Amino acid sequence: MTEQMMTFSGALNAVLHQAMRQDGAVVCIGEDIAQNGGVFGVTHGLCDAFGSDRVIDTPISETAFVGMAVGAAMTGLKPMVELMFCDFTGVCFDQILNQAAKARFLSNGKLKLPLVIRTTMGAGDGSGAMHSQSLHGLFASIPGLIVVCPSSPADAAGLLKSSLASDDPVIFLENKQLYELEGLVDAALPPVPLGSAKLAKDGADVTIVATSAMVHEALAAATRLESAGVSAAVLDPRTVKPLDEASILEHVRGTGRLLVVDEGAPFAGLADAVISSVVRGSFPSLKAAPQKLCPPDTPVPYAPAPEACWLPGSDAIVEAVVLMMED
Amino acid sequence: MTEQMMTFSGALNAVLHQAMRQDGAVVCIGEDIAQNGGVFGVTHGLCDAFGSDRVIDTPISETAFVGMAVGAAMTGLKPMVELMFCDFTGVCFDQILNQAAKARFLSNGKLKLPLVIRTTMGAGDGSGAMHSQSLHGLFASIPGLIVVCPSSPADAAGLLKSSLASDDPVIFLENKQLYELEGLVDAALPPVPLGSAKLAKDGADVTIVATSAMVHEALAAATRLESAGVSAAVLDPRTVKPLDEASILEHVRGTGRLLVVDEGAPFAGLADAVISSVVRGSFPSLKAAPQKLCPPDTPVPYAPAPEACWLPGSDAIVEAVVLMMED
Amino acid sequence: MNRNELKIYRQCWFIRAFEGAIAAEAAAGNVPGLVHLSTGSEVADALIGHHIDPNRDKVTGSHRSHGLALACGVEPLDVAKEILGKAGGLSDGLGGTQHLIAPESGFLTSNGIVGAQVPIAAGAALSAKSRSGGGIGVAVFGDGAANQGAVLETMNMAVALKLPMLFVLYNNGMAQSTKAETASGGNYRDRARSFGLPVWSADSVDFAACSKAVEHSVGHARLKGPAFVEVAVSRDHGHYYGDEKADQVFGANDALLAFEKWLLEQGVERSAIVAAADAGKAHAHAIVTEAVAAPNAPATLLSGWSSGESAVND
Amino acid sequence: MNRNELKIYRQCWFIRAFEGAIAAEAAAGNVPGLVHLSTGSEVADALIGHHIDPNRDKVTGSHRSHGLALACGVEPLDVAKEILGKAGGLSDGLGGTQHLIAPESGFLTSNGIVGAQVPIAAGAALSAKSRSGGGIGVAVFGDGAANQGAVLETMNMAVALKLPMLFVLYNNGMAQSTKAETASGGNYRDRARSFGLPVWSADSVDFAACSKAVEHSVGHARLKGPAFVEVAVSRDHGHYYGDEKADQVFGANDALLAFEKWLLEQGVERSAIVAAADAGKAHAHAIVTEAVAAPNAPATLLSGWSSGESAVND
Ligand SMILES: Cc1ncc(C[n+]2csc(CCOP(=O)(O)OP(=O)(O)O)c2C)c(N)n1
Ligand SMILES: Cc1ncc(C[n+]2csc(CCOP(=O)(O)OP(=O)(O)O)c2C)c(N)n1
Ligand SMILES: [Mg+2]
Ligand SMILES: [Mg+2]
Repeated sequence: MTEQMMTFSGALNAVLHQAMRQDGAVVCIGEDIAQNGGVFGVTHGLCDAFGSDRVIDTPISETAFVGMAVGAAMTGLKPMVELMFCDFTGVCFDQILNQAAKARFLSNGKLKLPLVIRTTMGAGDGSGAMHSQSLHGLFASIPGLIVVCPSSPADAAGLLKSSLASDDPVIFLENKQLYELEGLVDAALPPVPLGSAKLAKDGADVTIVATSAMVHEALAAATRLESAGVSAAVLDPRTVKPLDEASILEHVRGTGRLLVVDEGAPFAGLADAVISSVVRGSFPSLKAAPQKLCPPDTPVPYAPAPEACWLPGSDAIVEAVVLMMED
Repeated sequence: MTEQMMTFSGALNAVLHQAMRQDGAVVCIGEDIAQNGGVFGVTHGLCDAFGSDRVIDTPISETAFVGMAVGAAMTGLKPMVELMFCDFTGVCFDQILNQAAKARFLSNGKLKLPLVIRTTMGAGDGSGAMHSQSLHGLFASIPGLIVVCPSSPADAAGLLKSSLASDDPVIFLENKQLYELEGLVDAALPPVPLGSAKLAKDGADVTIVATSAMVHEALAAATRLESAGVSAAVLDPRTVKPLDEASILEHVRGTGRLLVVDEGAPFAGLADAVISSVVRGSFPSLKAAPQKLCPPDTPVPYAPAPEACWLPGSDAIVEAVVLMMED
Repeated sequence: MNRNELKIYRQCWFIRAFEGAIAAEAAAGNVPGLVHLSTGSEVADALIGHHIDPNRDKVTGSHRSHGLALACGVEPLDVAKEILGKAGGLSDGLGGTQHLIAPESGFLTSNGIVGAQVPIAAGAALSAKSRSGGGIGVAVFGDGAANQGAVLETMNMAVALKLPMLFVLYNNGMAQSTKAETASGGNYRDRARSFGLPVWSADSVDFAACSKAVEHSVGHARLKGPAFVEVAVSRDHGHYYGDEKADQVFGANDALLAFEKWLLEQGVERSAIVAAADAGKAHAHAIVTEAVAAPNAPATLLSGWSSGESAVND
Repeated sequence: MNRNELKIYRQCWFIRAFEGAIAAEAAAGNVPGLVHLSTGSEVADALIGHHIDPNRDKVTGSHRSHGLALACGVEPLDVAKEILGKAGGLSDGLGGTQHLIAPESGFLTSNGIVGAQVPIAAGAALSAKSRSGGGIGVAVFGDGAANQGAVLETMNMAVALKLPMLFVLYNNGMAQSTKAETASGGNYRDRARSFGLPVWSADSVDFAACSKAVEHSVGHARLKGPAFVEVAVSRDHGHYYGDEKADQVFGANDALLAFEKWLLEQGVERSAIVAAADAGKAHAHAIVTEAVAAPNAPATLLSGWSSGESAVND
C-alpha cells in the first residue's frame, strides 16, 4: 500500500476518475461540472476523459436534473449528481424527500437506486445564509436516505467509493472549509464502509462526537484539554445515517461523558439524535448529563464577527468539557 | 363564556371566517380552496363571504404561490396558505427553508412575515407514502419557523388564531385523522399562546409527551395504565417549535420518567429533541432512561395491516410505560 | 390492421371494466384509501401502450395511472392486488394505487406528487440514450401538472440535453376542482413549442387521429429527439372515486363510443366489436375478483425495512 | 428630457464606479465572501429604477443586484455597508451582498437562490393589487434563472391570477460558465408569450429602445396585467469578482459607451456628459470609502436572534 498526500477535493476527484473508468454506468450530472470542472474543482478533467455524454452540464433546473438522476438510477445508470450547495436542495426537495428516498421501499425492493448526490455544507467563508447551511440532520431524518459527512481526504475518498457502490441513495456532504485540507490517501483509494464511525483520537474522560469540519475543532480542543489534564476522545461518525450507534454507545460506556459538537441544527438535528441514542442505550453508565455544542438557532450570518461567533469552535469545546468534568 | 361543540375542521373554519372578517389584510391562497372549500372543507364558505380576491384558487404551482405568499407577507398582507398535504412541501421547499424561514433574520428584523402555512400530516387512512407524512420535526429543525401541531378543536382554533397574529412564519399541521373530532370550543374563539404546552392529563409516575393524533393514543394508554396502578401524565406541547421546554422539564422533574410518543421521524425528529432537552436539563432527577415511541424508520406503507403496524398506538405505549416502571 | 385495433378496443374495455370493478370495491370499503380512476382516458392509455416498445421504452405516469400501467403491459393481477393492498401486489401493498412500480415492464412508475414523474422519465430517457438501443422515456401527465415547475423545467432540459423523450399531456380540462382554463395561461402546445419541442395533438374521441399523433410523436422521440403530444381525454367519477364535489366531465364525448363507431365505419363486424368488449370486461372482472380473494398484505412486511441498518446492509 | 437622461447616465456611472470600488475592496480582502457585480447591466438597472415608482412598486432581484438596488433608490451607504459586513448596513451585515433588503424603498429584496425572487415579486404584486393604488411587483432575473421552475410557474400564475407584475429578464448570455444557448430550448420571448404574457425586448446598447421597452412594459403591468421584458445586458468580471474561469463578456458592446454616444447624438454637451459621469464616480467612491471606514458588524448582533424564545416573543 502506497500513500500519497492529497487534498480533500483532489481525493474526491481521483475517486470519480477511477469510478468512471471502472464502471461505464457511472455518469455525472450537474451545473458547470463539465467544461468548468465544478465550482470547487471536484469534477475537474472528467469531461475531457469521459466525454459530455457521461459528464453532463445541465440548465439551472435542479428538480429536473435530480429527478432525471433518480429515473436514470432506476433504469441502470449510476448517477453522481453535484449540487453546488446543500442550501439548493430546497428547489429540488421533492425529488429527494419523496422520490429518491422512497423508491426502494415503495417498490418493496424491486428498484435499486444507486444515486449519489454530492453537495457542500458549512459556514465560515462569508457566503451568507443560503450558501452555508449544514443540513445533514434534516436529510438524516428522512427514511430511506444514507447521509455521509467526511472529515479527511482519505475518508472522503473511501466513503465516496462506498457511496457510488451503494444501491440506496446517498447524500454526500462536503464541507467547503475542508476542500484544501491535505492528508495521506492510499493510492488504491480503498473504500470506507458506510455506517462505521472512526475514533479520531482516543481518550478516557469524555467522548466528543463530532462530524465534518467540527472534527478538527474537536481535535484541537482535545489537544488543549490534554495539557489541562483531561483526556478527551474524538469520535467521528463519518456516516450520519445510518449512525454507528454501537460504536458511540461503547465508547461512552467507557468514559461516562458525552459532548456532541455539530454544525447542524441545534433543535432536532444530529446532536439531539446522538444524545437521545446514548441516553436510551447507556443511561446507567452516564456520569454527567450529555451535552451538545451547536450553532445558535438562527440562519448563518454574513459578516465575519457574527459568523465566527455563530460557528462552534475549539474554545467553546474546551469550555464545555471543563464544565462537564466538574459535574 | 359560552362553549359549543365543534369539529376540529369546523373550529378552524370558524377562526378563518372571524380573522377574515376582522382583518382585511388576511388572504387565503391554495389549490381548490375557493369554489371547492378545500379538500378537507376547512376553507368552506370563505370565498362566498369574502370574494375571490381574498380567497384565491391557484394553479398546481406550490413554489409560485407559497413564494407569492412570502412576498405578500413582506408587503402588508397576512396570507394563509393551504397546502393539501405536508408531503407536498417538497415541491416548494426552497420558499419555506430559505425564503420564509430566513427573511426576518436576513433583514435583521426589518421585515415582518405574518404568514401561516396550513397543511396536513398523519397516517392511518391508506393514503400512501406521499400523502401521510408527519414532517413537523423536519420543519422544527429549520431556524426561523414556528411549528404548530394541535390535537383538539379548541387548541386548533386558538393556535390558528395566534398563528394568524404572529409576525413569524408558522407551519400549522393538522392531522387528517382529527378533522372529524368533536370538542367544546369557546364561542369567542380565544387565542392559545404559541410556545405553551398543555397538560392533557396529570400523573405522578411517568410523563408522556405526545403531539397531534398521538395525544389521543397516549390518553387512551394512560387510562388503561391507571387501572394497572400506574399514574401516567400526558403533556401535549401543542407548539413543536418553539418547544415549551420549561413545562416539560418541570413535569419530568416530578415524575423522573419520560416517554415521548411521536408520529414523526424516529431519527433526529421531535422525539430526539425532547429527550435531548430533558436529559440536558434535568439529568439528576431522571429515574430511568427516557424512551421514545415512533414509527419505524421507513416511509408510510399503504396496505392497512402494515400501516397500522407502522403507527404507534396505545398498546405499544402501555407496554413501553410498564417496561419503564420496572427500571 | 383490424386485429390491432380490435386488440386496442378490447384493452380499452378491459381498463374501463377494471376501473369499474375497483370502484365497486372502493364503494364496498375494500380499497385502503382514495383511488383516482382512469375512466375516460382508456383510448389514450391503450394507444400509448400500443405504440411504445415495452422492451426498451419506459413510461411514467401520474396519480391516475391504473389504465396506463395496464396498457403498458404490467401484469394486471399484480396491479389489482397492489391497489387493494394485497400480498403479491406489485410492491406487496407497500406502494398502493398511486405508486404502481413495474420496472420489468414498459411502465416504470406512477407518482403521488403531481408532475414528479416527468423528470424521472427524463432519467429513463438518459439511460436509454446511454444504451443506444433506440429506447425512449415517456412521461404522461395532466393539464394541472403542466403548471408544475418539475414539468416545465424538464421540457427545457430535455431539449437542452437532446433526450429521447416524449411528453404526453392528458388534457381533461380539469385538475381536481380547478378548470384548466382558469389555472393556465396560454395553451399547452405553444408552451411546449416555446421550449423547442415539436408538437402533436389530438382528441381521443378521434381514434385514428389520436393513434397517428401518438405514433408520430413516439417515432420522433425515438429517432430525432424530445417531442410533445397533447391528447384530449375525459375524466369520470370526480377527481377520485366518491368525490362528490367535482364536476362530471364524462358523458357526451365518450372516446370508447366514438372508437366503436369508428370501428363500424371501418367495416368491422358489430359482433366482433361486442365480443372484444365483452372479452375485455370478462377478463377485468376475473382479475379483480381474483385479487379481492388474495390474502391481505401482512404487517410483517415492514420488518424487512425497519431495522436501523437495513439501508446499508441490504 | 436631457435632464432625465443625464441623471440616468450619472446613475449608470455611479453603479459602475460603486462596483469598481467594491471589486477593489474584494481584491484587498475586505469583502466577507464572493460578490457578483452588476458591471454590464448598469443601463438596464438605471432604467428600471427610473421607470418604476418607488412609492408603490416593489422590485426583487437576483444574486447580482447591487446596481438594481442602488437604482431603485436604496440608500447607497447602507448597501455598501451591507456588502462589506458593516454595522449600519441594510441588515447590519446579517444578510450581505446576495440579501439586500430594503422594504422602505422601491427595492424589496435580492436573493441567493436563483429564481426564488420571482414568486416573491408576485406577492408584492398581490399586495399592490389588494391596495388598488396602481402599484406593481417587478422581478428581475437572469437567462439562467429562466430555466428554473420557480420562474416558469410564476409566469403562468401571474397570468392566471391577473397580477400587476413585470418579469424582467436580463439576458447576458451566460449563467456562471453555462452559455444560454446550450442550456435553454427555444427563446425566452416565445416562452413568456406562451404563458400569455405580452412581450417587450431591447438591447441595452440601444438606450432609447431599451427605455421605451421598460417604460411600456411597466405601463402595461400597471394598467393591464402581467408583462414581460427581455433586456440584453453584458457581464463583466466573470461570474463573481475574481472568477478566473468564466468568459469575459464585457467589452465591445459596452452599453455605457453607447449611451454616451447617444447623448452626444441628442446634442448634449460633451462637458455635461463628462461632468455627469464624474459626479457619479465621485459619489460612489465617497460612499464606498465611508462604508469601509464604518465599524464592522459586531458578534453581539446575534444575541437578539439566538434565544430559544425569540421566534415568539419579538
Ligand atoms: C405537488 C402536488 N400538488 C397537489 C397535489 C394534489 N393533487 C393530486 S391530483 C391533482 C390534480 C391533478 O390534475 P391533472 O394534472 O390535470 O391530472 P388529472 O387529475 O386531471 O388526471 C392535485 C391538485 C399533488 N398530489 N401534488
Ligand atoms: C437554485 C440555484 N442553483 C444554482 C445556484 C448557483 N448560481 C448562482 S448564480 C448562477 C448563474 C445564474 O445565471 P443567470 O440567471 O443568467 O444570472 P447572471 O449570473 O448571469 O446574472 C448559478 C448557477 C443558485 N444560487 N441557486
Ligand atoms: Mg386534468
Ligand atoms: Mg446570465
